Amino acid sequence: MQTGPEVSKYKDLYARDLLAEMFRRMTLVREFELRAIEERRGGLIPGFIHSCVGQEATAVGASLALTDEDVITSTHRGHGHLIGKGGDPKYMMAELAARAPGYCNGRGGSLHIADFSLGILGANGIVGGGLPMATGAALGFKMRGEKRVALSFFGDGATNEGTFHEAANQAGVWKLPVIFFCENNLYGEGTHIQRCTPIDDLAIRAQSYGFPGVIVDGNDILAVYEATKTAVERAKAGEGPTFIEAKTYRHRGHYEGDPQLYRTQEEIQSWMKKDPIKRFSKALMESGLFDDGDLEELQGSVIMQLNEAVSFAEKAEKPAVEEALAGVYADTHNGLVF
Amino acid sequence: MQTGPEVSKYKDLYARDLLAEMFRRMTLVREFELRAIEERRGGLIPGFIHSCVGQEATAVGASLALTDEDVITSTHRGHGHLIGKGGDPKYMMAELAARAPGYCNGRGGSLHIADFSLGILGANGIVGGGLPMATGAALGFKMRGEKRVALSFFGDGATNEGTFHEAANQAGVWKLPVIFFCENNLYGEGTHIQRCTPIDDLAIRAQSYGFPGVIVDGNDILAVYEATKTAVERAKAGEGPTFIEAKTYRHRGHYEGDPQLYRTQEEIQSWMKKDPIKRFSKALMESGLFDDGDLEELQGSVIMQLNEAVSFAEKAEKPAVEEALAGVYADTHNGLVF
Amino acid sequence: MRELTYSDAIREAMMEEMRSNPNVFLMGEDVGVFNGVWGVSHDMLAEFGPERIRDTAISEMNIIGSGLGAALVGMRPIVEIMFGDFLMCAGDQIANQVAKARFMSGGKANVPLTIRITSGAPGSAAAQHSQSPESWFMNIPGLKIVTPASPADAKGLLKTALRGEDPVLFFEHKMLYAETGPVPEEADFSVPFGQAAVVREGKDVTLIGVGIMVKKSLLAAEMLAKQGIEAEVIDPRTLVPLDKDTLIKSVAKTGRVVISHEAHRRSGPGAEISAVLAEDAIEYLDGPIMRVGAKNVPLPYSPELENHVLPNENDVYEAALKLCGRS
Amino acid sequence: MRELTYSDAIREAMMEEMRSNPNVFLMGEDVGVFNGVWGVSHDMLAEFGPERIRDTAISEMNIIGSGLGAALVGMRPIVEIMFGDFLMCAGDQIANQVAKARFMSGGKANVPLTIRITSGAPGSAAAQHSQSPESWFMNIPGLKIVTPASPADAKGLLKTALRGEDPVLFFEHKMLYAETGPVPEEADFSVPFGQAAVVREGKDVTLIGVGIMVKKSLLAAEMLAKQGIEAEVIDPRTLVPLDKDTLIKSVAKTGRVVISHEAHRRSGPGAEISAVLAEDAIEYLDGPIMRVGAKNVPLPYSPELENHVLPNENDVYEAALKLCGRS
Ligand SMILES: Cc1ncc(C[n+]2csc(CCOP(=O)(O)OP(=O)(O)O)c2C)c(N)n1
Ligand SMILES: Cc1ncc(C[n+]2csc(CCOP(=O)(O)OP(=O)(O)O)c2C)c(N)n1
Ligand SMILES: [Mg+2]
Ligand SMILES: [Mg+2]
Repeated sequence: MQTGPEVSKYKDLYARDLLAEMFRRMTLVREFELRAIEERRGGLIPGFIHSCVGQEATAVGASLALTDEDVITSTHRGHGHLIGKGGDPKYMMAELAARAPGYCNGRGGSLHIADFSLGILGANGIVGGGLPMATGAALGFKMRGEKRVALSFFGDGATNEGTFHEAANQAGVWKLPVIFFCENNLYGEGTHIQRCTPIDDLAIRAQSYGFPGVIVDGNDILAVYEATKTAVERAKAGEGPTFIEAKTYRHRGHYEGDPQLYRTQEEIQSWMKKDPIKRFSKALMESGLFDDGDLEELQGSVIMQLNEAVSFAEKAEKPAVEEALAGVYADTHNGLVF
Repeated sequence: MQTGPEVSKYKDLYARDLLAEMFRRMTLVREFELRAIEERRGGLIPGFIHSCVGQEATAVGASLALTDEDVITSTHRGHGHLIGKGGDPKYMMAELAARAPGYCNGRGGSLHIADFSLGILGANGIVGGGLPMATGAALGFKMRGEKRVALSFFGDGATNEGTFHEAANQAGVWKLPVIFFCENNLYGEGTHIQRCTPIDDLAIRAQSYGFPGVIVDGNDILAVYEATKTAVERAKAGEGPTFIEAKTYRHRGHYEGDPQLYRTQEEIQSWMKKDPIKRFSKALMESGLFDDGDLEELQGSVIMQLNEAVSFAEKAEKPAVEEALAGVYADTHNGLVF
Repeated sequence: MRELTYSDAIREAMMEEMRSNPNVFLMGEDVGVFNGVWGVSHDMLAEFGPERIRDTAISEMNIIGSGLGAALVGMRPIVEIMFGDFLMCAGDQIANQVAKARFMSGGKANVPLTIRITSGAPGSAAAQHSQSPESWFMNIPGLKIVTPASPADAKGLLKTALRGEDPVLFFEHKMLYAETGPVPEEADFSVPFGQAAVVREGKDVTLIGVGIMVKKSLLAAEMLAKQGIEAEVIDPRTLVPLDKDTLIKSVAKTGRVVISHEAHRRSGPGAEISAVLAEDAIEYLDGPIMRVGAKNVPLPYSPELENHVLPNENDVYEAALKLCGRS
Repeated sequence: MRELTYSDAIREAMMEEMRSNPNVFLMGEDVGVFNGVWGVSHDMLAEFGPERIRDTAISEMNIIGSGLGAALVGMRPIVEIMFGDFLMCAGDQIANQVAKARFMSGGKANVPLTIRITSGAPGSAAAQHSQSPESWFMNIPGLKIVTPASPADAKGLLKTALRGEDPVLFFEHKMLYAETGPVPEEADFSVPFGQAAVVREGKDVTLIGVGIMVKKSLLAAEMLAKQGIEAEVIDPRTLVPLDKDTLIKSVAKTGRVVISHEAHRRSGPGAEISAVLAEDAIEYLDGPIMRVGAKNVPLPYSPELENHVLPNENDVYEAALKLCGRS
């Protein structure tokens, strides 16, 4: 399992801004989730929430290794990916609140947020559904000779869907600039990976497709970042895909309301101790680059941003009912398609 | 790549009858194909033929390692599997000729022949379509505590279908008594394996599913037989699936009429030299167990059997037109389902 | 009669069959430890153990396809697809393997496979978790398609499915799971396929409802009654086989018909029902055959938009009113 | 006008668009080296090379899904599904990803993806290689569904598909590939979606044919003419969008209608067309809305059984004769 560089090396390896941004985005993801859960209880948000609390390092570490030109496909547990890739919490919160200025005009909700201008091709309600899409985007980049990559996020559970296999195989054949980023959080809904997957490390599946599979500590943002960077370089050099398995854990239920009959409090607690944000802040402080105050300030800015996001969402208009019919097609042939 | 035992060991290892039966069935498969092709040209057979000429050792070697209680799922290139598993050429020929006493009463044709009494769960027109079926049959055996295995035949091309992945994974998790038998004949229709699969040996795919993958010389019937026997024992001992990759070649086009633009005469010729039947007869004779006359006699009996099969098919009645509606359901609820 | 929820009625049917026949088992995503995402199979794992209540990998093709394989060797699997929306993940296994196995083999394959599927919009679940896929496979011969609308029918129809020898797509509407109703206790209680239920008699207009729209058609009937219009409400119960006779008889009496379902209007189950009536009952009709269904738009997340897209009792009421020349 | 086969008309449309727009490319199983199993893309590899004529692995989900991904980043993919029967191998990608991408994203996703699919029974190809899947996805909003019946329409409709921004299921009937007919040569020739063609005028009965049944309806019309019955033959050309007006106008004139398609009768495209007419044109009808389609049985291998199951011009003729009170 790959881990990030020693604390002492931070200074030499990373610009302070990048480290700050890593911390800020992880915190933003965490606080976004907690706030969304609160607002769901409060009634602002009508739909499901699959929170990624505990998995901030994978979402942010992988996304920050990409440029604005690169694209991602995301999942049902996508808020972290979207924020990682630069998504604006304001439009996300408005979308969760089903408001007109939300990312999808209130039509998609949490499961379907997309922002093509940021290279976010979409969250997805279908497990494994976004994998072929990422392969296709990478194909487009390759055909046009653009130095861009597509990164597909998906879970351990998704690696058992046929789409994973078909997408990985074709990407391997065509050496497409795509990164298969698996967030292995040990569970697919209530099913532990050992009850549905007969191997210990998913990364070995890459061997079936002729490209490297690497394992990283998914709670170590620098390890995630480094592994993704390497994969991006490989992809942009025309060497093809990489499979990254990031071992992590979700602190909360599969969705809000999940009684979690399938795991123990001990297990949860043991992973809470490996909290990626606490771990990173500790390391940042040990490095001497940041002190308590610096991190508190970043945290404060995040809370402010979320307060604004929530009040934006609250005040935003609901979509007009007549609009429900809009946006199904580019061209409705004078309404004939309805 | 595993190969069969040395010629000199035949005597000790195998009953003469078994060797004779191997030769007889391979010859029956070969002659069945050639005869079917002829009868198709002659107009007796209305549908497509995907012949398995050149692949007799895989079909027969694997099937003979099974008992009558074991089951197989087959493919579009299934005649060899069916004959291997004990299918009667008479009913097969009648089916190809679309006659009432054919295996499927003329409803299925080459792509859909099944005989549940022999454990033949069916040929299949869908590439990769039979893999989950085999997994399910194995599940049934396991649940009932029966010492039976399911063997699924499929091609190299089929390993790129999602069904392969999903079936293999679940079979691995549940340690099902199933054998994934891949006939790697280098091509899926007109596409060479190197143009659609980024690895040299498909057997390594088994690693993704936690069970062994073995490679055998698919033109060596004893190697195929041995590998399958081992897999059967493993399965019956409750140790789970085995993936067998048998490297072989089809001598003729993907289907009859295929102009074969995708490969060279040289390549075909080089494989013709490795003809599994010629190779086996040579070895049989070298072993001293069989002489020319023995093999000719077996060959003769095969030809007779096929003559009978063809004349049975020719004379057989066509299915009555009213029957077309029968057999869709067990229970038609007084015809309401139509 | 004792009352059960729709959900528990389904569970009871499964448990009874599992108790009486060791070859019956349940398999699907999170049906065991998790109790089923909709809770339908709660605590079944405790009684039957992990051999017979099988949590699978997230692999819909294999779930359906191995259900078929098990059926072919004599088991009687119940497999669950957690959301009907995911049905097409296994589309080919259903359409080309399960549906056709018997016919292609010359009638020899037995396929006692019941595929339990949730359908319908549970509210703000958006476009990939809200669909009503009842008609997606109606064009494929070889399947039976069942849409229970009450707890009693849920139990009785499932019993028929589990005792039969043919593959059944059994659609359970998510918003009916909590509905209660009387369910007969007799062990041999079952509801035959191909028998529509006349759930309310009337002479002025026929309201044919599929699944949850039976309930909404009943509500519409009450509203119509206040306008002096006596609506007959009919639940086909099974779309394949379809009990044409009962439908035609009703239309012959009323001369007016509104067909409703939660599936999208275009090519939903109502298209077929309408076509059947237009073919066999047109002479009795005093007006157009009206269809009420979700608008032809993916289900939106926003509750307001979703409400606008989904059909409800008002839509049925208004269509009927119009038919009766009252709007 | 020069004549082309249906197959070459399709090829010409692809080649013209590929020449004029570098983002258009073709991808599918054996479309390149093999020339396409139906020969439609013959020698396109030579002109465009393997980057733009892409032989894929046998992976239908990835073919469709990566077509979508490529479209989302600005390409204009044409993907081929060799046999329509295999469409449901990629069912979920079509129904849940391709169809809904635009709507779910609030209208932002552009999905210029054309899915070319062969349909129909080529003769003794049996149950998994003979289906007509035109209606399988009609219930899914977000797709356009096109069924060309002539070489000119094949070219013109494909051009519209390739120049549009929405996903299209483009159904090519295998038994039409060799048909020849005049095809305009102008570079900008195209046929709009949502405009049915009146391929023969008549006043006594309307024959609506889908795909190959247009040809068979024309044959039926000739047979009817000999009986003094003037049939109007209409080809909807696109099932989604459906040109209701032209259909209704014709029915208003003739008062009689026979809808035919090669798909199975139950829930085939005719169910929707019939339901539309029963809703909007019932007042004009002098008799039942007749549907002609394949019997509700998987396609059999035996030529005799297959003939019995498939619909033909006689079935249309007889239905029309009956409608006209002549049988
Ligand atoms: C095709 C499909 N099958 C099943 C589901 C239901 N489902 C939603 S999330 C989930 C678990 C996914 O597990 P994993 O891929 O590990 O992601 P995680 O939830 O752990 O992030 C399941 C089964 C679905 N949405 N789509
Ligand atoms: C799902 C599906 N996709 C495509 C096809 C068309 N097809 C029939 S056989 C074949 C090639 C299969 O290759 P392989 O699995 O290697 O078997 P082989 O023909 O070499 O025995 C293809 C693509 C099909 N029948 N089913
Ligand atoms: Mg997981
Ligand atoms: Mg092959």
